[in-house]
Amino acid sequence: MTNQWRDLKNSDVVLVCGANPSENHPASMFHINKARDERGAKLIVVDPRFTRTASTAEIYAPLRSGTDIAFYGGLMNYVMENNLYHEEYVVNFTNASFLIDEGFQGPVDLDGYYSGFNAETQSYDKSTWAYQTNGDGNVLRDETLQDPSCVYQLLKKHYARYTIEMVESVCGMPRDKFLEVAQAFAATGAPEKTGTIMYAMGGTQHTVGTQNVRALAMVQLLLGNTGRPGGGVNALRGESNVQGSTDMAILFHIIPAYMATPNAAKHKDLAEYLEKETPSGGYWVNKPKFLVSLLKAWWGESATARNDFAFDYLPKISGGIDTYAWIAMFHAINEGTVKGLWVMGQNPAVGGPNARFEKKALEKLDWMVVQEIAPTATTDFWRAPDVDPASIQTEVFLLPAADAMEKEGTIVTSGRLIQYRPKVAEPPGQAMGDIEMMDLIYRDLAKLYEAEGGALPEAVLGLNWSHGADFEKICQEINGYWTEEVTDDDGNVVGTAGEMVANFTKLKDDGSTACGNWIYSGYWVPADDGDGNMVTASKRRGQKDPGDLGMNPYWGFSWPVNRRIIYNRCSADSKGNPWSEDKALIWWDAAEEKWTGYDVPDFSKTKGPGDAGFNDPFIMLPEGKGRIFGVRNEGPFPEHYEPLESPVTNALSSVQFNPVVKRWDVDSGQDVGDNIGTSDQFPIVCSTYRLCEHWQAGGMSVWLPWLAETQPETFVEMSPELAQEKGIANGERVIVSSARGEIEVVAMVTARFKPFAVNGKTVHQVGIPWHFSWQGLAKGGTANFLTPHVGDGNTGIPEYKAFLVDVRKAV
Amino acid sequence: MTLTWKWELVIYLWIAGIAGGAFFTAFLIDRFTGRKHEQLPKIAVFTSVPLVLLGSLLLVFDLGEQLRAWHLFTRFRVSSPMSMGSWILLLFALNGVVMIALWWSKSFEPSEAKPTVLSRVARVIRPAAAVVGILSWIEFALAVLLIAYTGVLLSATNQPMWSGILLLPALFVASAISTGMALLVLVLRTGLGRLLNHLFGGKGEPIPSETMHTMGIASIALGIIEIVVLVGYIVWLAFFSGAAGAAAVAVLLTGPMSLIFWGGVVLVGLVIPLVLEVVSARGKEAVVGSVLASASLILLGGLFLRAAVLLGGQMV
Amino acid sequence: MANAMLIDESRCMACRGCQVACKQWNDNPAEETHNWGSYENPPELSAITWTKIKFTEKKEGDEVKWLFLKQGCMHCTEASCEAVCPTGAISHQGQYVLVDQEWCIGCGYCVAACPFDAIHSIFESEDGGEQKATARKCVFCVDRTTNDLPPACVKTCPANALGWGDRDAMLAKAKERVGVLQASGFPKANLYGEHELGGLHRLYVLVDRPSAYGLPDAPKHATSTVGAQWLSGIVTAGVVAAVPFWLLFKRQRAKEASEGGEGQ
Amino acid sequence: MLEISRRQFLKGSGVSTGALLLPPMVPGRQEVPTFALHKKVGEARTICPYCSCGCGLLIATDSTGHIINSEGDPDHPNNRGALDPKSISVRQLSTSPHRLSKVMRRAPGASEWEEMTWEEAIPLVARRIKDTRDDTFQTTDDNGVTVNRTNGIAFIGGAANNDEDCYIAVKLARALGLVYIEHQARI
Repeated sequence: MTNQWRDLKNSDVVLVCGANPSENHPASMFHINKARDERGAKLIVVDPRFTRTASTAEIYAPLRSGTDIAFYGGLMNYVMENNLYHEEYVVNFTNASFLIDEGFQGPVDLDGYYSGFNAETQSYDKSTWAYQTNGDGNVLRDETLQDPSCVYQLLKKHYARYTIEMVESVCGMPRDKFLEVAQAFAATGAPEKTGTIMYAMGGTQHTVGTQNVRALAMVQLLLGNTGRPGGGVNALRGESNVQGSTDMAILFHIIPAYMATPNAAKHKDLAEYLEKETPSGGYWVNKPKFLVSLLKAWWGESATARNDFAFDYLPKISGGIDTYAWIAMFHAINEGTVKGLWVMGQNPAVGGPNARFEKKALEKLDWMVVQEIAPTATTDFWRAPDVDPASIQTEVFLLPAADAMEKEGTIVTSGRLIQYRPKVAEPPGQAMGDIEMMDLIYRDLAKLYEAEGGALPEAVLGLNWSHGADFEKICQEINGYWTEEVTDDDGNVVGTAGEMVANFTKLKDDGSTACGNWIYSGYWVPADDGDGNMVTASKRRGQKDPGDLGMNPYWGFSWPVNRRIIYNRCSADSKGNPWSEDKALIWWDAAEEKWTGYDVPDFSKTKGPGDAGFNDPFIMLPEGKGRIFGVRNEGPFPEHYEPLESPVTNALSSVQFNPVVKRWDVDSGQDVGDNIGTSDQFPIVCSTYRLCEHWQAGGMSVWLPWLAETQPETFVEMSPELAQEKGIANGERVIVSSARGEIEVVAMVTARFKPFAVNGKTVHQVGIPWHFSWQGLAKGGTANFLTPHVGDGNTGIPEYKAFLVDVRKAV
Repeated sequence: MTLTWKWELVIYLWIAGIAGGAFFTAFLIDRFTGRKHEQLPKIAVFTSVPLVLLGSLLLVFDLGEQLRAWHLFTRFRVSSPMSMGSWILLLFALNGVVMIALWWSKSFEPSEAKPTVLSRVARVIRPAAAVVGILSWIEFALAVLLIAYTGVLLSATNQPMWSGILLLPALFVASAISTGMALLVLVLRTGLGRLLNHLFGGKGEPIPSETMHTMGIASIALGIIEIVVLVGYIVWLAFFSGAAGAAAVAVLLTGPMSLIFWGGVVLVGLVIPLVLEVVSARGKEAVVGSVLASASLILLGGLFLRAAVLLGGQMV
Repeated sequence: MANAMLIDESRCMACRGCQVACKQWNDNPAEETHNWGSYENPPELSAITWTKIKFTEKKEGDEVKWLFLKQGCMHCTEASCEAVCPTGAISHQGQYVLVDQEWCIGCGYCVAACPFDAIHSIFESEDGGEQKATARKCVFCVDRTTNDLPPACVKTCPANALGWGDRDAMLAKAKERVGVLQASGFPKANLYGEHELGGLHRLYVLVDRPSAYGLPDAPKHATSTVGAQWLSGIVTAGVVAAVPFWLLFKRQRAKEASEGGEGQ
Repeated sequence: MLEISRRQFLKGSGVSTGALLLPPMVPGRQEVPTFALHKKVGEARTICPYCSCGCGLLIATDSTGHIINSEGDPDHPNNRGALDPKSISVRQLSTSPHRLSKVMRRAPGASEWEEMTWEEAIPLVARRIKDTRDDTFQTTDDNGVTVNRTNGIAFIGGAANNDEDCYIAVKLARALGLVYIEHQARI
């Protein structure tokens, strides 16, 4: 989320598309309802099914799964056709005025492709997707937005095809519904209005997931909604700390705080890494400080300038998502490359795509270590109902873990708000915190390497493990500290060895600072709680809310540097004044000659009107402008492609699905394999989703009687029309099948599902919650037995939200 | 759905009705025939009091807190048919016991030589036997209240099949009298009546066959009355009680209770006995087997009626 | 001053936080359920489920409406359960209708009498069977609310659909909300509970007719016709039943008399 | 064994069937007597472990540290005391009899778990990690670039873990040379 949950109350229009806040983020409705009560805000829900969120919405518009880009494209087209965009914002704060390379061509010219496509590698040469620059390297601009090469004109041309009729026929969204939505949301283009877009996995879990999000972010730039109270691009993060776990980089491609994992092809040493990864402009110019501080934190004394601060101890990757990301990783497990799997609170046998495949891959492991709080289909995969334990040679260690109440830690909300959790209850039996058990494992490993040597023992033995399982010390390391006494140019001591740094602006690239995660820097140092008490920043409980905008700056700590709304320079106009009084967040105080207001400016505090870059609010980007034209693997503007499995052909071009996605075909044609279905066999679109009453792959909910009582088992929701076609009655048991497998579930026949009229064809859609397995008090067929092994073209996120199935009555 | 009231209550309502109905019938026959059947009320009391006690036991058994049953008799709550019913039940049984005691004392012939405890008791209470006539009027009133209560209990609720339908108490009363008389017929026809008669110093003289014949005719009349009330009740439910009433009718006629209703209430409880009785009444001498069969079936039918209405009413 | 609960069903999103919060505070165990083709579960209120959301789907032309009703004891001013309770264990304590758990005998009469199916006395035992116990229902978290804490369900509502406070204030708020709804596309919006059964202490803001939600449009007091019911029973006994007896046995007596006369 | 009996189901509730029992009352009272709270509301404050709204929780525990009450923190600006059904159920999350409470190992081919102590399990785990790491460690790639990695071990982490758990996990995994590191954010 660019904004905060509480900021939803400042919104004039809340567009929920690809999310279901009433069910999956219920507390957000508290703030949305506040906006509705206090500002007369409208709630719009765009979703394939009529959800509990839709039930209270002012407008509900149905949309066929996998057609978000067609919808957003239509919305942008509507906004531009009717000149409803926020002109001052678009001209000044986005790259709409930038001129693009003359060689650039798009789907309009190339029938669905952008210039530079290489059919053999299924990838693009992106050299024409670039800004035009003059001799000095400065980007050429046309602030009148009239130049045919400028981003705005290219955008207009690109989305001119996304007419209302096209939206209606591709998305299956009735014309009047689309217009209702478009009118309501486009109204936020008025300078004094803001609208927010809330999305979640409904947006991202597609082969075009990244471009779905790009599309809605572009809408927000066009309407001038980003960086402002009540606006923003708001990803409703799926788990209590998926923001934090991502910040901490439990992902192959990054190391903590969003720095790229060293890649053998690009970064043979530290110098090359820093050269290639440090941009010429924007805040990332400080990357060397962040990386060196991270290396210092990890390898301490062993990390010196002489050994590149132990840069070589960091493993390097040789490839991208098609080599390492989730789906690829399970292929590596399946083929035996990965022999040991270490699992911390994960349940791939329920949560992974094509879960039968992933479950079967687990059988190939030599060993598996699982840190878990309750039995799951993964911990006990070797005795699932359909397998013979004797045939599985995997050795499994099950380490009982303390749950969230039973250990100390911090977690991060979707709004980047870091909050401290004390230990408030005792763990059961032998269970202990994950830190404690990993500490035990490390100590034993160190003992073994000390005694026996082995592969690169220095990386293990040299690891700075002085914190052990001491929570306080770990937090200090993440926050960052001085490794030695440092003085400034005047000889004043700015930091002493071991003292925590105040924030990341203090970090150095010479080894004098260590910091485990630069964006968290400041989270563990004492800070004012608004009442004059100095309290560890993440533990603060100050109630004051200057400006009454829900920023609550004295509550917890929001990374970076306690900033509540990022890109908040956009909350003031091109002169530095608030767009409107009631949404004044930060502004240029001419008298004081600095930025001031109710939030920490996401901007150089003293950069005033007339200074270069005064209207460059997006400080993490070298050009400082919001990217309406933004390069991704499929192209700079999102283009509609059908899901990999779709019942219809692409109405916009002859390119059926995202041309850059990798298609896996291991064991295809076999019972368990990378099978892809066709609409003649599997004519029905299916989505998986979550219920308010359960959680993710179930480990934290299916064993809880109160929750099992409310939602006891898996079901499939379908329209009465489909049920009639298939002779299915409500409450009956049915079989849902896909090319990957089939599951038996309860049929829920409901008018909340309606067949879509797509291009004159009737397309049925069904939906299945995915929490369940054979484990738990609440149980049932595992929806992910049906989902395909295919991921987004940029991130590899599986296409859980649009795939093909068939439904029949169980006998 | 969860049934709060199950078979205990079904049987309880059934036998409470029988008990009240039996005394009601016996008392009226005696009175209407100019006290020519004094043994009938005695037989009725003797059979109904144990029934009522058995019913009370079932009622207590059905309570969530059985040991607190005495709480019922610490309050007299006119608004609560169950409170009223508890009192009626208690008084009916007590009064019945007193009546039995007095009748017994009257007929007790103590051995002059050896006064026993029993004979002393008999001698002490015998003077009070004069009021037994008044007590039987009271017992009659209690019997009327008792059989009405079984219906009122259900209708003072909010279950669509029961609530506020004036014909439900009527139906239960009709059925109670019908089953009560059926029990009497059974008792009389099986010789049990004579046995009971002996207990009170009677000679075991049989009930005149004319009376038995008239009782057969009365039973036909009661059967017809019950059918009329039942039809009225169903019509009332179906057409004048909204959607919930219609749903209740569906439960009875086509739903989970349909077998009990059509098979048990209508066929077993009403149609077959009526046919048997009509056939039997045409002959000069009643066919004993046929009379016994129809009486038994009427009794069973009463049980089915309670079951259909009590259980079905909780299914709407 | 009587308090009441305000339930704005136009805001309820059926997350069922209230349903579980009630169990949590009151230490009520879960029921074993199965999916019966609905999100709704347990299917009905029970002795261990004191509040729950009832889900109703309704088609209006091309649009579908999903109506949610937070069910539970209404704490009626004219409480049927209280009236029919044979032992007086159910009583008003101010606006609260409470069951004295030490005095209740578990007869189940209140269960049948409640117009809202809000009170129950059957428990599932550990082996899956059923057992009867004292009657239980929503108590408006009386231990919380008499200690200045809101009821558990009200406190937990993330949609802000629930309120607790002075009944007059809640009524005023409800009426204002109904006005807003009527003016914004919900012509059928109405307030339920102001006058029903002498005034309920659960007040509902509904966007459709009460019966569309599964509420009785005109809830009825269980004993409102009890006098007539008694009369019906007695009259039936007296007139309908006794008349044939009188006719038949009078005739028999007369016949006997005449036959006797002839015979002598 | 895998079927859940009714008994287990109720037991999992972590509460007795004895619901709030009210003391004897005088019927028909106009004034409401004050009833004693039947349990502590709770003073311990924490954050909900389910969705990413970061709502505040109030937790009360008994003398053994087991949760007896869980409800919303009224002072928390994100939820002001409100909670959804999952958040309220953290009590059962913590006290569930189905929680894993023993260290266990499943031997290859075995059909049951065997219980063990931490002291027994950790050396075995460390041994497997070390052996696999050492066996599969790559110092350089085909081009002679130092890569110092192992493809033999994969780590998948949870998104419900604390920041510090995740940090320690990543630090340890990277130090061991792991490149297959993924978690919920990817799926």
